Parts: sequence; structure tokens; C-alpha cells
Amino acid sequence: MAQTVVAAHPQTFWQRYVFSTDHKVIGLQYLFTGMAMAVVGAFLSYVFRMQLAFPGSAVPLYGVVTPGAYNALVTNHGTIMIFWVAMPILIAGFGNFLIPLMIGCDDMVFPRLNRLSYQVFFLSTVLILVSLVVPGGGFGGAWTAYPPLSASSQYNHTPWGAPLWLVAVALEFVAFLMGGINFVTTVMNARAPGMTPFRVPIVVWMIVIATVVFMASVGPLVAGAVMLLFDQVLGTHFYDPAAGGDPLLWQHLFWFFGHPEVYVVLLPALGVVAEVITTFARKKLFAYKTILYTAIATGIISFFVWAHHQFVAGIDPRMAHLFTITTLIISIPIAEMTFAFIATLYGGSIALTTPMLWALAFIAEFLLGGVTGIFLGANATDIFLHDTYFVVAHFHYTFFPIAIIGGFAGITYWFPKMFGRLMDDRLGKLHFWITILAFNAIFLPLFVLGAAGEHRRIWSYAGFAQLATPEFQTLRVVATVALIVMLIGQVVFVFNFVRSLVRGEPAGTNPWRANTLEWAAPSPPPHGNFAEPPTVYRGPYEYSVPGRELDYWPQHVPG
Amino acid sequence: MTHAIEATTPLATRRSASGVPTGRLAVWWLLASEIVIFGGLLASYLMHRLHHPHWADEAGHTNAIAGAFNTFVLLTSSLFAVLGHQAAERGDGRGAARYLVFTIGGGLVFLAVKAWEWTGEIRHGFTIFRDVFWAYYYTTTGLHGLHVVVGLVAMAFVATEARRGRNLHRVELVGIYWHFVDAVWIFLFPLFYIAR
Amino acid sequence: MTAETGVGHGHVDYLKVYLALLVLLGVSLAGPLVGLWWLTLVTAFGVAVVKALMVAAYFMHLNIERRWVWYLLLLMLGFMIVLFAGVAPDVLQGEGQHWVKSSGAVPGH
Amino acid sequence: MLELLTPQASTSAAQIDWLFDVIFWTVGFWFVLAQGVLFWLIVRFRRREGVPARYITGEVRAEKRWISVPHAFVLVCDVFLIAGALLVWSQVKQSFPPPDERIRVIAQQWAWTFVHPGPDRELDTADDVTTVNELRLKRDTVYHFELTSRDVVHSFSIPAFRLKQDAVPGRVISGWFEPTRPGTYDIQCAEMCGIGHALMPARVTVESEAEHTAWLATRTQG
Repeated sequence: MAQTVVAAHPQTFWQRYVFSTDHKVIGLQYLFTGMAMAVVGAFLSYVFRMQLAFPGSAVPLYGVVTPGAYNALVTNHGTIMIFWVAMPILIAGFGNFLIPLMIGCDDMVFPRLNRLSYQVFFLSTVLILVSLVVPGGGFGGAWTAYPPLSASSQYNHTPWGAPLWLVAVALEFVAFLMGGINFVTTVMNARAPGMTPFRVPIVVWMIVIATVVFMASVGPLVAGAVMLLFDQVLGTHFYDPAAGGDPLLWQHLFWFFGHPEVYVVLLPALGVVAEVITTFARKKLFAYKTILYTAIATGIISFFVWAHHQFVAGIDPRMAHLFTITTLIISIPIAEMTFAFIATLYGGSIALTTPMLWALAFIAEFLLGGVTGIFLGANATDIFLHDTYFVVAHFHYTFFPIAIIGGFAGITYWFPKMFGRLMDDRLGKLHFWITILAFNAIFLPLFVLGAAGEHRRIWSYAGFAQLATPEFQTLRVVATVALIVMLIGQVVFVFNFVRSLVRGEPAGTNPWRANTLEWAAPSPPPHGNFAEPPTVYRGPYEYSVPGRELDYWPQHVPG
Repeated sequence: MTHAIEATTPLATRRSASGVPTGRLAVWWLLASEIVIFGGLLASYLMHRLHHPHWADEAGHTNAIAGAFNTFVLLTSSLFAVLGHQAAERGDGRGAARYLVFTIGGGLVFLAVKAWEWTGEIRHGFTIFRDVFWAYYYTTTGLHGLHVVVGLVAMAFVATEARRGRNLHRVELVGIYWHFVDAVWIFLFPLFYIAR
Repeated sequence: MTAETGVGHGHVDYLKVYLALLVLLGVSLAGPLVGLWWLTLVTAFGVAVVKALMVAAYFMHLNIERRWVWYLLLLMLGFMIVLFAGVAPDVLQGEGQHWVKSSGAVPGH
Repeated sequence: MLELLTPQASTSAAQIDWLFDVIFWTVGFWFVLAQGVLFWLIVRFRRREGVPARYITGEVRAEKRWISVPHAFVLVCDVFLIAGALLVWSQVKQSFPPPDERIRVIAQQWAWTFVHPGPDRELDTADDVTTVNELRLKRDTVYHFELTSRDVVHSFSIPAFRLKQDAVPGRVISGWFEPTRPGTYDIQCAEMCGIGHALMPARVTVESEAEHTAWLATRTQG
């Protein structure tokens, strides 16, 4: 088999880092774009948390927050954190970087399609940022964009912000559809000899399942987004009840995608955790096939639960029963998977390195996010809790572990492979503890506020006598202060990241003594990845096999 | 397919662990994601259509003859596409290109008829703003028409290459996509033209 | 690859499939001409399903493709049926338990 | 538990709070158990010199039991929680007790309009009392309400009643409640409805029959 010819050509800076077709460069482009957007999303949350803690006072670095600006802040915080942080980092970033390396090939099957995918994504990034500063301000109709509010500037008063927001989101979908076709085709066809389906690392499986779920669920919303865009800019009446449309249709199309989307980002994060805990517990993954099947089951069931977001939205009350049942059923595969992850630790030899701390914290924090979901999936309690801060706290206990904790676990684990150097472990742990403690201090108070009936997306609670009490205001201040502490703590990470990049200790090929194929390539892997295409002889988690001298057994080592 | 894919493509592109050639595999996944886009749109339309009995009257103003003719045109162009595929498998690049040109011709006739239809309807006041039925009509047939245009561009590109005997496997890929566009129209035709 | 996918292509006469499709197109027009709504349902939509299946099987060559491709495409259609079933009680219906659609002006002022 | 944070002022409130407590203790048990096991494992199996990890696949039946047995218990809990949720939902949102009075609630950007039936207890008559951002109710009276919206989606939410229902333009949605505790409580809009979303607070006053009649008299004479 001919070696890749491409690597031989000398390349300019632009060819190499901007218009590259190399999956690793594209993966890092996604990763860095996602991290930059995380800064934007975090800044938005800082501004609106300051407004909540100190209503009406000028926020440093921003100024006074008006009600319209507040709505735009919360709307775009949610949109950016999900579509421009969680998805690019977990799916596109890790997926692009890891898939070809972990299945033992030199690139994605369609490198130029891959590059186009990033370019479209980059364009969508520019559009969402531009939408924040156009005349009339950014879109403020919540990330769910329910019509008629989102459909007409007569109601939302953002004639530019709303269509731009919608086009940006739709383009982001297009980018991920292109990337998704590439991911699935690559994993199906480009696996190294011997890489049978049950020898594929869980994180690759998870990214593929997530991608398929994304592709299957986003279609109706793409159609719905076209209809909403026509309502906004042409003046059609798809969602206007007075003219024969139906506003509830959008809610259904949105959540038919929106709920599977939760699993689209959750599954890759779980995959990252699986890789990290097996490596640092030196243990075989407990019940590989069970984890795989529960992931597939979760993906399929996720198509049957969407309307639990709409229990009180005006859907027929009889339907709420069906969606309660399916929603609680989805806790079954997820619980099974969580148990399998916990069981993996049993009998291990656990080293609490920075990536391992993140992975364990993921399990611990996600447990709280998972169990609080039961209150919301049960239709009767959701009557009270719907659109309160209980919901906000609940999904931050799922999304924060997914996007931020899972992201940090992956970045700290694969940093040596990405850049060929080790990160500082002590700084990493410092950053870990600041982030985790502050995170809990932000969102635990919000559970209390939500249980007290505090509703979401409210600029000021001054008009609500039951909520404007000094006790509740103290909780809001606690959450805001904790947020600021957490944001300052990220400086430690940035410092560690940059410092390790230039003068970290050289990592070597396999610093963690891990089994999967990416650790067989040099760090960082050159264009083309492997000097010689690897062959696979065993599963990815053969740690501490009895009778062997070494406590790991890489997939590509014969014998 | 009898020819070799260019050697500069990555090793990854040349592997076929699933047994389905990479290009065709990607087309299947593309169609899977297209099914849900059109599926979502048509499901939404169908619900509204069944909710509003008076939409039957509106549907009476679409031109069923033109719709039937366009179905005929697309079916014929699909036949040419599959004959082109057959030629490509024999290694006959010029023959494949010729059939693809016929297919493109069919697509152009389809678009011309569609344009004539739209013009007539708009002239008679059946614009996209008249009613949600017409909004669905223009959006759905417009989205389908966009797919036709994309197909035409792709086929022109593939035909040019096939003429020179290059990338003959792409004749099949673009054909599969074209048949899908045909199959979508097969559903649009009764939904918007026949059911009254 | 010729050996693998080429088998069977020769057995299908594309022209016959094409003519069958044209006949079906004629049948689908019959319903509205007769004017019976249930006949239209069968001729228009039943025939559309048959036509689409024929195009998929013989022109897209799903008949000789790996089985799972059928399953994949049908799974996507299945999700659309789930979507329809979940949404229809609200969007298709004009009223339901404790709610009713009203296009008229809101009472009050 | 919720009653510690916000008053329990309707019959539905008691039912929903009961369900909340049931779920709280059930999932709380699992949460504590899972966290306990997780932390115990982390401490117990910390890396020690000379102690290698064990090789456990989790694919044999005896090992799988570690996760399948707790899993079966989770399933049982799910069934109970589903039953509880469906029961309370059907009482709150589906089977309405016969009404003593009817009111109409109309949402718009950004205010609430409430139509009280007046002394004749019938809506759409001359003595209807229409108020903005102020709702007056008699205690221990079953109210049916008709909810609609003039423009965008709003949500009629009274936390003290544990009541929440979106107001959707083009739909008239009915609901019911029975206030049980006198007092004045917040009414919120709980669905993003534009710039003034935070600025449409209203108040509901629950009062005795006599007080209510007196209030009605002031409104109908003026």
C-alpha cells in the first residue's frame, strides 16, 4: 500500500494551519474555536448574573443591563454554549482529532469535505457574533425561539438579530451534517485491519452514535427553521394561528431535535470518561457490550421523549402521560451505563491525575443532574418546576459536566498527544478544585431558588413580592460570586495550557501507558499519522491482564 | 467499478471495512439525513392539510397536468441516470456522459415547467402570502427544486469527468442522489396536486 | 468491486421498470377523475409508495445493496412517523382535552 | 418540602408537593448510595505500590449481576414514580371538579387581563368585572379558567397554587384550581414573551366570600 504522498510537500503557514485538510488541524481548529466561544458564553453569563445579583447597577466591562439586553444575553449564552462550545469541542474537536488516530488510518475519508465543514462552521460563528451587535440588538426570544415571538419583529423588536441568529444556527447544523457524514463513513470504512466493531474504543462509538442521532433528529428542525426564516423575512404565516398556522408546531420540531441533542453531546463526553477511567484505574472497561448497547438504546429512546419539555405548553394533557413514561424509561439505560462506569473502578489501581479527577467529577456531578431530571420528567411535578431555576440548575448539572468537565477531561488527557508535551499536574489540580467547588456553589443555590418558584429569564425580581426577599437575594449573590471565582480560576488553566505548550516536559509517544491506537503514533502525530498503518490484535481496554509483565497491552502489539 | 481511485487520496478513503464503497456509503448517509428534512416538512404540511379542509380548494388551483408531466419527466431522467450508471460500469465513460447529459436535459425541462407553473400561479394571485397552503407549496417545491439544481450542477461536473474516463464511480453516486430527488417528487405530486 | 456490485444489474430490464412506473403514474391520476376520495387515497398515495419503492429498489439498486441500508432509510422514515404521531394530537386536531383552537379575535376589551 | 419555600395555597399544591417529596426521597436514596459507592471505590482502590489492578471483564453473568441487580431496583422505582406522576397529573390537569365559578385570563405583551363573572356568576354578561394585573378569588371555591393570548406565547403561573399553563395565541386552554389559603400571591409569566417578560407581574388575592362580595360591589357601582 502506497504511503501518503501529501506529507512530502513543504507547506506554507496558510496551507498548514488555516486551509489544511488534515483531520488533526481541523480538530484543533474546532477545539480552539469552541474554547474561544466558551469565553464569549462565559462573559454573557457573567453580565446577566451580575444584573441578577446587583439589579440596575452598571456591570464592570459592560454597563447597565436593559431588559432587552438581558433577554439577548440569556438567549445567546444558551445558544453559544450548546451549539458553539459543547458540539465543536466534544464532537467536532475530539471527533476529528481522535477518530482517524483511534481506528488506525491516516485521515478522514473526505478531507476536503471536512475542511468545508469547518469553514461553514466558522462562518456561522461569525454570524452569531455579528448578531449580537446589529441594530436592535441580539435575538432575545430564548434559545428555544418559540414563535410568534421569534417569528415577527413586531413582537421581538430585533429585526436583524432574530434572522441572523436563526441563519447562524442553521449553518451550524449544515456544518455538523457534513462533518457527521464524514465521521460515520470514516468509522464504518476506514478501520485498520483487525479493528472489528467490538474493538473500537468506546469514545469513537459514542461519537458515531451521537452523530447518527444528530443527523436523524435535526432534519425536521432544519425544515422548521426554513419556515421560521420565511415567517421572519418574507412574512409568511407558518406559525401564525390567525392565518392558519400553528405555533405549537415549532415547539414540537424544536424539541424533537432539542432533546436528542442532549444525548448528542452527552454520549461523547461519556466516551471520554470511559477512556480516562480505564487508563488511570488500569482496568478493563466493565461490560463493554452493555455500555455500547445502552448507548444505542439511549439514542433510540431519545426520539420518544421530546414533549416532556412541553407538558404545560398547551399540548393535549393525555399526551403528557405517554411522554412521562418514555422519559422515565430513558433513565434505565443511562442508569445501567453509570453503574457500569462505577463498577469499572472496582479492583482498580486508581491514580488521581488531573484528567482522572475530571472524569470522576463528571460521574459525581452528572449523578445529581440525572436524578434531578426525574422531577422534571414526571409531568405533575413539572407543572410547578417548569421554567423555574430548578430546570436551570438541573440542566447545568448535566451540561456543565458534559461540556466543561468532559471537555477538560479530554483536553488534559489528550494534550500530550495533541502537542507533544505534558501539562503541569499541580496547576491542573488547582484549576480542577477551583472549578468544581465554584461550580457547585453556583448551581446548588439555584435548586433552592427554583423550588421556591423563581422563574427563568427574568431581568429583575423586584416586582415579585415572594421572590424579592433578602434571603433569596443572598442566594443570588452567592451564585454570582461563585461564578466570578470560577471564571477567575480559568486563568490558571489558560496559563497552564500556554506554558505547557511552550515548555512542558516532552511527552513521548505513550505517556499514560494506554492501549488505544492514537498512543502508537508519535506525539504530535505527523501528517499521515502512523509511520506504518497499524494492525489491531485485541480490544482497547486490556489493562492488567494476568500473566503479563506490563499492566497494559496496546491494541497494535502482536502476540 | 473498474477503475482505480486516484493514488493521492488518503489511505482512509481507499479502505472499505464495511464492504460498501466509501462514496456510496456517504451517499446513503446523505440520503438518510435528507429523508428527515423532507420528512419533517411533509409531516408538518400533512398535519395542517388534514386540519384545514378548505386547503382542498386551494390545492384545486395547482396544475395537476403540469405536475403529472413533471413526474413523467423526472421518471424518464431517472431512467437515463441508471442507464448512465450501466454504461459507467462497462467502463464506457463517453456513453455514461451522454446519458447524464440526457438526465440533465430532463432536469432542465422539469425546472422550466416548474418556473412556468409558478409564474402562472403568482399571476393569478396564488402567492406565498395568500395562505399557509401556498406557503407550504412554494417552500416544499422550492426546496425540492433546489435539490434539482444541486443535482444538475453535480451531474454536469461528473459528466465532464466521465467523458475523459475519470472517476466513473461517481456516475452511480450522482445517480442515486437523482433517484432520491425523483422519489421525493413522487410524494410531492399526490400531496400537492392530486389530493383535493 | 465489479464482482460484488455488478451481479444482478443485468437481470433487471430498466426499460420494463420504467414502463411500469409510467403505468402507475397513469393509475395515480385515475382517482381524481373518478372523484371518489377513498379511491384517490389508494391510487394517489398507495401508488406513490409503490413507485418510490420501485425507484429505490431497481434504480438506486437497494435490491442488491447490503440489507442494513434499507433498515437505515426505513429507520429514518420510522422516526418521521414517531414525529407525526407525537405532533398530530396538537397540530392536526382542532380541539382536545380542555383545549380548543380559535382563530377568532380574543374576547375581552 | 416545597411548602417551606413557597406557600401552599391550593388543593393542587398539596398533591404536587406530595409527589415532589416522594420523588425526592426515592432519588435521594439512589443518589446518596451511588455517590457513596463511587467515593468508597476511589478511596479503597487508590494506587498502591505492588498492588496490581484486577482483570474483570464484566461480561460474565456473576459480574454483570453487580449492575443488573441495582438496575432492577431502579426499574421498580421508576414504575412507582410513573404511577405517582400520572395520578397527580390526571387530578390536576385532566379531571376537573364541577365549577363554582368561571373566570377568563387573557395574556398579552405585557399585562394580564382577568375577567371576573361579577355578582351573577356568569361570564359574558353586563356585570363582568375586568381587571388588569389583579385577580380576586374566594377561598374554597372551585374556579375554572379559560386562558388565551392576544399575541405571543405567555405562561400563566401562580407558584403558590402550583399552577402553570402556557397561554397560546389561537388556542383557548381550560384549567381549574381551588384556592385554600387567604393571602396575596405572585402571578408570573413563565414563558419568554419579549422585552417586557420580566415586567408583567400580577397579584392574586384570596379572600373570604364577604370580602369578595364587597370588592365586587365597589367595582360594579363605579
